[in-house]
Amino acid sequence: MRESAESIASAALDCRLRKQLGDFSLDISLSVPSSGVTALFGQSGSGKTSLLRLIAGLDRPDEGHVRLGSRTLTDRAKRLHVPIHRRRLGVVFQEARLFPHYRVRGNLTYGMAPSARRRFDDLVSLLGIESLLDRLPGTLSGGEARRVAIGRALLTEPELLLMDEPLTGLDGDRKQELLNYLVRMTRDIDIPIVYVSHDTAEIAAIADHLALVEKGRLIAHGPLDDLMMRLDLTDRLGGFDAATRLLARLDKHDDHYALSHVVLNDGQRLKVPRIDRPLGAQVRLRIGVRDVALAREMPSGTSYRNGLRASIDAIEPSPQSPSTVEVLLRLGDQRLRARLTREACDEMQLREGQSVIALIRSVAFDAQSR
Amino acid sequence: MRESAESIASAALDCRLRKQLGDFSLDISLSVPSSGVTALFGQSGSGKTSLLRLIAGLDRPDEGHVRLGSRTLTDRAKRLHVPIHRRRLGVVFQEARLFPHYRVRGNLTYGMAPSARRRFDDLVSLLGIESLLDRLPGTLSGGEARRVAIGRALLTEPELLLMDEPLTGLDGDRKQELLNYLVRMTRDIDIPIVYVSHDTAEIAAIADHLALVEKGRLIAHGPLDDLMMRLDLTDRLGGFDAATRLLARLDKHDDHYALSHVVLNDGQRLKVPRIDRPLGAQVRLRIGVRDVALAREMPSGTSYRNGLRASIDAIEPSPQSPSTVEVLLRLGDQRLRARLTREACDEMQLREGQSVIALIRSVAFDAQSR
Amino acid sequence: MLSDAEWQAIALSLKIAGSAVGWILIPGIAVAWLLARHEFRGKSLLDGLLHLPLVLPPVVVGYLLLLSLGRHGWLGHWLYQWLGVSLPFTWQGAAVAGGVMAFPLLVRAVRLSLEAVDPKLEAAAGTLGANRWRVLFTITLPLAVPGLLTGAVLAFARALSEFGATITFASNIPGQTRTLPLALYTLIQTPGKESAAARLCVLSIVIAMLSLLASEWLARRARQRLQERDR
Amino acid sequence: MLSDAEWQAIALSLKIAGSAVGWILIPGIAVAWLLARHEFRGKSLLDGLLHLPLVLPPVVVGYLLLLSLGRHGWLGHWLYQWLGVSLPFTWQGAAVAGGVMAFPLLVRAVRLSLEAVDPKLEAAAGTLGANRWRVLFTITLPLAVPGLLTGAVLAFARALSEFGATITFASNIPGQTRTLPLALYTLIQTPGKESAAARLCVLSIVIAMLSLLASEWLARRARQRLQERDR
Amino acid sequence: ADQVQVYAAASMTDAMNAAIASYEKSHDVDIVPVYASSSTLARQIANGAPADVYISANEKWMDWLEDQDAPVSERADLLKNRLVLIAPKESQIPDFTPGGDTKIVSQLGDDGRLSVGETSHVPAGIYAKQALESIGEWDALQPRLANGDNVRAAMALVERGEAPLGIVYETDAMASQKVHEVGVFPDDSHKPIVYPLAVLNPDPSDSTEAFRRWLDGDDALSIFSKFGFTPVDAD
Ligand SMILES: Nc1ncnc2c1ncn2[C@@H]1O[C@H](COP(=O)(O)OP(=O)(O)OP(=O)(O)O)[C@@H](O)[C@H]1O
Ligand SMILES: Nc1ncnc2c1ncn2[C@@H]1O[C@H](COP(=O)(O)OP(=O)(O)OP(=O)(O)O)[C@@H](O)[C@H]1O
Ligand SMILES: [Mg+2]
Ligand SMILES: [Mg+2]
Repeated sequence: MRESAESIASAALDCRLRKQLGDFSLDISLSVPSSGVTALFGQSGSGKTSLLRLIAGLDRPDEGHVRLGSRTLTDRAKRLHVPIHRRRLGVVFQEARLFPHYRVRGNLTYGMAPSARRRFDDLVSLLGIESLLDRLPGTLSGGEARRVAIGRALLTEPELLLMDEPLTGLDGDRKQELLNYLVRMTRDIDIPIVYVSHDTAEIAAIADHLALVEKGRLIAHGPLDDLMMRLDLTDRLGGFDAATRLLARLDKHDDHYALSHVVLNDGQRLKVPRIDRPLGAQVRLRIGVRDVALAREMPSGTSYRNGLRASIDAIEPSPQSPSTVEVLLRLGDQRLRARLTREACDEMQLREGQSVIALIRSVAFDAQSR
Repeated sequence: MRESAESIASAALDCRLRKQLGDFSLDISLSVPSSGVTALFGQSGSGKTSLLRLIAGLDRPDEGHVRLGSRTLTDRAKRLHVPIHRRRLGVVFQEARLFPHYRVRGNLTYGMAPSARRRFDDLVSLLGIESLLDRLPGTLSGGEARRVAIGRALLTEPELLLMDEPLTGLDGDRKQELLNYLVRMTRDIDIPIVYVSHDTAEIAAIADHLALVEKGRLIAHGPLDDLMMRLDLTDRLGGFDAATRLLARLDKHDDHYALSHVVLNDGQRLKVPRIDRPLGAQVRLRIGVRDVALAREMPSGTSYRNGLRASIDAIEPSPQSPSTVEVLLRLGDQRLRARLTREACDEMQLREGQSVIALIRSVAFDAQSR
Repeated sequence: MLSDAEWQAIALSLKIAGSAVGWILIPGIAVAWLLARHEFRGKSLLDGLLHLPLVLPPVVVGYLLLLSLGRHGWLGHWLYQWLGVSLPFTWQGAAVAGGVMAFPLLVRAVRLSLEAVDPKLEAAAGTLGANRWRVLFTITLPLAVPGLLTGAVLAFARALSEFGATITFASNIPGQTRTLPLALYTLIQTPGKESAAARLCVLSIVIAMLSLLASEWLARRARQRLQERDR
Repeated sequence: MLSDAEWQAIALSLKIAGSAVGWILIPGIAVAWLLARHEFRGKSLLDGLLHLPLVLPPVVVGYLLLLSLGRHGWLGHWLYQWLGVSLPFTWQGAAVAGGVMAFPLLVRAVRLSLEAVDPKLEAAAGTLGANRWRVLFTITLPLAVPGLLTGAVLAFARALSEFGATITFASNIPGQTRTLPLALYTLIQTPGKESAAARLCVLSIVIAMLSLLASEWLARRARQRLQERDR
Repeated sequence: ADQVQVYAAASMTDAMNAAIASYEKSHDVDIVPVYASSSTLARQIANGAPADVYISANEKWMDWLEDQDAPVSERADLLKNRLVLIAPKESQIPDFTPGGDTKIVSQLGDDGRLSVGETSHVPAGIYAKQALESIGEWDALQPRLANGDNVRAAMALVERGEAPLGIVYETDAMASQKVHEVGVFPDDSHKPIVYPLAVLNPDPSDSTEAFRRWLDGDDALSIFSKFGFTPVDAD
């Protein structure tokens, strides 16, 4: 099984790229580990698509290089530019870009690797496009077209997947299933994915790494969990929905209540909605900063199932909202973030170093945990 | 000021439409009140876009009619079909559809009503496209193009706005601003909006009414708050992120802590992050079902600022997840939904009719409240 | 460098080819639009009729023109009686002949481009309140510029080189209807005038090249404006 | 109903026009693709050269063909010496003449359509591992079908009506190179043969109409496949 | 100055231009020559072309014009021409007189063609057919003909060496540097090659009358002779 963020393999994709596009200048160096999902996150117009295009070879940089594993794909200095079709990349464009003259099946098989043939049926049913196979793209709905585009890219068995907001326009369930599929895929086939999204929930669900882009520059880059703890980035990381993740081990299944018990590495336990993984499996739990309440001691007679003893590492005003503070908690060697109103913080007289109970409702855990 | 869902004005848009598209058949009757946002929600391929197209006059129905106020736009029986350009509708398509040969400014002014001219600058800066005005659409980023498309439709001063997933591909902040703008606009100009979205948060933030579409049929339709209380729809309404809304009156601003105090109509009080509205204003607070914890009595020494006394109307198993139950609460004449684990519910021995405290964290309130 | 007669032939050719393109431009675009965007009865027939000048030998077309537009022709008779216009044997007649021969080329190219214009954009313009004329003039035609240019340059070249129909309908009258190709013909008919013929030949080529370059330049500009990010 | 000579002329015309389109189709598409999708030195020159047959009077083109492809021409000499091929006075020669005259029309139409193919789709095909040839044959050309059809039908019509270059280069030999237009021309030059000429005229028109209808039908089918939701 | 429009057969282009240049030097008049094939000119005149004078390359089209009730007046035969057999300049074919012992077909080689004007309507072709018939070579040569659109086209094939032999007017043969005359067809092997002239303006101007008269005169005829024409009344 694949290990978590800690065990970052050597960089699979390594690029340093400079390009001037009109008034916009892109200047980014990025290394992406050889497996797992790297999310590109940034405002509209910050240069995410431009970066993907340079990596894919759809544009030539003014300067810089792109390397994938041991292959050099682009090197301006050496005047090297491997043509797109020999880069073995899968690209999901921001728009669907289906071939209008091929049926859906033809679109899917256009670049299909022979080895992917056995996955075809599964993928098609996962995407929910079985009944569309003989349709021409002109009549597909927006979301249907997107799904075909995703399937088309996945079936090429690429060495790197570049996905530009692939799941926009899909409904919640389908999105969830596809996210799970992608995660499973990165785990099974071990290819890196560079994933552009504006949706922090989506990113939290899928990404191991995060690259934060602003105005054509990389302003932060690293394991998602680390960046999620950085208050200075709260604003940029979607503020309201910020979340942190805890690593835990599956300890017990409670079939009666359909819950699973997990153990953090400091020994504390949590109850979460049932996770269908074998006992002993490592899981990552996404916990929204808003979903963590603090108490001096475990209250009784409430619906709270989970209280974690933690110590306060830091208390900082939210850069985003004058009414709240962000509290950084430490549980063993893991960290957790909570958001309180300033008033509550004052009334509870919270101080750095204090020990508190972090209250987390069982229902607050996304099923997205893995 | 506009009243809430209760005071539905006479139907502004009234349509009954039947259309066969290949194997897909659409058969929907829909009435949309004369102001406020009606969200169209449904899986990918359920027929949302097809419905909008029929309303806009881009397709002709096999049968049925479309009426807008006193104007009949389509009537199959009378062989009436007002051409698109005379319908006075604003349409934001699922794709941007900018005119590639006009600059951004030209796209924006193409259909601009003279009366909208004074709004031009404001809208442009709200959309963050000031610096793009002289660019040709070919070079815009995905999100930039979307924003121009939204601006273009808004500037026509239509009598009905049809928006097909307008905010996909936009980052959180921008999305938020635009949502606020749309809400303000419906309040100020009183035009109805039909709004397609897959994002429940977006819908909760903007919609007054909800129309649930499935396989070409309308399976539920009504004020958003009512539908949000219906457990049978939980699954379809995005499950995990379901939310209900409370109506309250702004009572006090706490400048020190940047909080606002609001009063529910049963007299109970809540503290929420500051809302920039005059005292006495009606506000609607969106509360995620996951954000409501229950307690027998108000716990002390916690970060909870808000405890509302409520009585349990009903407890039902979640259709969606075996580990949780949904608890319907009553506060005066309002209703609130909470989600608990089944285990917590059993341990607390909750019963219908019981009185409990609903714990709601101040930080859980979306700034989207109005 | 050039003789008076040559200059005259050049000026005349330009005038005639220019007028030819001029008078067919609007009807050509209109017909192309009709064919590209509408279904109606007799569409195939209209389409077929349009192509006649392309299919028939030019001399036959010229003869048919003479029969219909000549002073004794049914249409020419009418034109002469009511408007005092007589086309045969005049430069206007040559322009008519050139235009008729060039018409199918213009229509075809414009139609091809019109059909390539994305109807989604036209629909979008409709939702913005543009009626079909505004859509035509602000969306469809501007986006069909490459086809308009191609059509115009093909038509101009065809009119410039028009010979058979012109000599039959408008005759070969110096200063009136003796265009470059007719002058060239006259020379070529005469043994021993090869070098003079070659001069005219080169002249024709130069003029055509210039008009071609101009159209390419315009087309390139038009295309560059529409450039998207994938080239 | 039709005389033997007429049948012969029809069959010959079809054979010659068909061959003419046949031999220029591939080069025409290749050149159109070069012009539409590549930048290279001498592009304008190539573009200009291509248009010569359109710009020059056909008789001149025929004469130039004679100079180059005749048995004593620089190319014709070589052809004859090495391949034993002699083009003048043969139907093959007529097909060459027809093809040369039709070439610019084919190229122009195809190019116009190729330029309208969305390069984004080509890029997408590239990311799916298709090399430029696969892209060309699976994406670009299929999407340019309307232009290919238009180009082919224009070329066919032009070759079918070709007269000046054919008679100059391939002469007017019954059963060999006397195509419909040549036969028609012969009749029209003879006093009193107007009705026979009219018959041939109608025949030409019928053939052209049929080829046109066929191409329209094919184009319509191609377009219907691509139909999006906005018409 | 007055204008006189002269519609003349294309084969007269050179000679006519020279004649006009000479005439205009001594007369204040603008002679406008219009050249095309005789048939084209005849049709145009029948359809109201503003021709003052028409010179046809054969009698048929003049006859036809009269049949069309065109105002043909003062018709007269102006010039004569002769029919010659030509070969490329560098040709090895020896001179011979057609109709003699040497057969034309024997000089064509295995696959050579005899280049002529289209024998059904191009005047030179019609005369060539008559001549070949009268010397008894028509049947042998008919499948070996290359029919040109006009005399010039027929000659071009010979000039370029595509055809080893061709039949053209003497005037054409004289004008070209690239062919040589192999032999002249006997005058009696074909109808006389005459260029009839007529005034077509029912109300001819003085200038027209004057020019028409001049054309008949010695000055004009001497110019035409230089180009290989023979005056009709020369013999
Ligand atoms: N050819 C060009 N000329 C000028 N500006 C350009 C050009 N191409 C791109 N840009 C600008 O570069 C910026 C980055 O574009 P890019 O498409 O990479 O953004 P993005 O991060 O993908 O945004 P989005 O989330 O909206 O898709 C945009 O502001 C865009 O307008
Ligand atoms: N011409 C057609 N022929 C066959 N099926 C069609 C046609 N047009 C639309 N459909 C089908 O009708 C269904 C509804 O399409 P529609 O675009 O309205 O979906 P939607 O609700 O907007 O979905 P999305 O959220 O993915 O945009 C889709 O399944 C689509 O494939
Ligand atoms: Mg982008
Ligand atoms: Mg849709």
